[in-house]
Amino acid sequence: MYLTHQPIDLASLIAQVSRAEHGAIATFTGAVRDSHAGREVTALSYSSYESMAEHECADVVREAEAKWPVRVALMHRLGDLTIGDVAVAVTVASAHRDEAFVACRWVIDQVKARVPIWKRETYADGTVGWVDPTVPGGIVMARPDAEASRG
Amino acid sequence: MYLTHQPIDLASLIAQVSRAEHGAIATFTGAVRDSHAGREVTALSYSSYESMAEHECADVVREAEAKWPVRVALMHRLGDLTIGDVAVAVTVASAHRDEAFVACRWVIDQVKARVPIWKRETYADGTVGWVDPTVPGGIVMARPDAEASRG
Amino acid sequence: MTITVQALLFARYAELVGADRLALSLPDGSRAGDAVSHLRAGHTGGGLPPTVLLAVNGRQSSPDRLLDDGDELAILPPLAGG
Amino acid sequence: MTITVQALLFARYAELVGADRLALSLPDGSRAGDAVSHLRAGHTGGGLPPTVLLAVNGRQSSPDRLLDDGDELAILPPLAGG
Repeated sequence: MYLTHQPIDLASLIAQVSRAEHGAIATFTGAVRDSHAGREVTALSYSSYESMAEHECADVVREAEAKWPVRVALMHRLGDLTIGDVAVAVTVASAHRDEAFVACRWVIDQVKARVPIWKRETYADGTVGWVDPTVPGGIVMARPDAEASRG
Repeated sequence: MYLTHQPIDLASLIAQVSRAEHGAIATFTGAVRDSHAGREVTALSYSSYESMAEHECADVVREAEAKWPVRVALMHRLGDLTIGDVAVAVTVASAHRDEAFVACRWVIDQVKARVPIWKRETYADGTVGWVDPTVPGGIVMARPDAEASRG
Repeated sequence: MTITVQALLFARYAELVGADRLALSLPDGSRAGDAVSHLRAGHTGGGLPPTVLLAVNGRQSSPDRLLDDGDELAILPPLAGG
Repeated sequence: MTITVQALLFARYAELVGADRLALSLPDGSRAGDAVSHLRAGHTGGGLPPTVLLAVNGRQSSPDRLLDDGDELAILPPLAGG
């Protein structure tokens, strides 16, 4: 299971990969920021195509463990988050730090590129946007009527 | 204070650098491995020229925070450690993951290159070695008489 | 002969279409891209962009992928995880 | 005129020399490298390698660094932190 609706416990992810033969652990955590593209963010919600996302996360972890002599733990949170909450955590243990850093960076990049997860931001002015890295500005505003019907 | 004789608390290091404007935190922890250069390690002790080491750690942190838009926390443990104990932890918070990864890697490399800390390993056969990255094999065996006098 | 495909919509596309799941009846031999064109030609799917990311039965697929009766076709907005 | 310098020894070098602190009396105008040569020429410092890492008053220094009376000269084994 790589997706959770609960807060992510970094210590338990680290414990999951640590072995006596591992001297190096590289970790990445992505947290909810208070601003995006110049807008003040007040709330954030992640949704996912969960069955596909679980498959993709498992593939990413397996591929990383095949490419480097590492053990990888990965967790992505879904649902409603507040500023400062950890949205994603990657932990990579290895005998040496080179592979730990390289694999950790590769895993988070792959997660962002391959795992079907979407981010819906609420701004201080009450408007709502969908994060979309493919458009200039990185946000597509939600339709007010859709927003009203959602609430 | 960058040196401690107590166990390193990763969560408190992360809390030290986290800010609402930081989306990315990269962390490195180095732990005591159960083997080194083919020898089974059973115990390990770190010593330091502490006043100089504190200065060097402070310089490394300040230089990293000048080179990149990041906040850095750093802690190195001294004294007697057992297998799996965290010996060093680096935590770097930034708005984006590129700088977090690059700065985290830079800090741990600088710590290893500049901070006066030494590692004394005890092996399963009762012998003792000083870790020395400048010699082939990476270990200079301690003199048995010195060892006896130490105990 | 026709096949029935379950179209899944997510995030902004679910908002655009006003549904997160639609049953589509398509001619036998339809491909994933044909299903999206069919949806886009209708009232509800008019707002979908010209190119979308597709997955069939939970695995990313090209628009050329032949559809079978009962397939689950996911239409994915640009990914924004992490 | 002579100066007195506190030599600090660490880890393997403290083991080699059998002490972690020695007071050295040196001629005025001595440099950090001279202090190490002086120590190496004596009984206790004979095991020190030909090149060592040096710090004067807590900051890394070259062997050319002029010493003042009361300076603290640290003789550092190869670093092994992290």
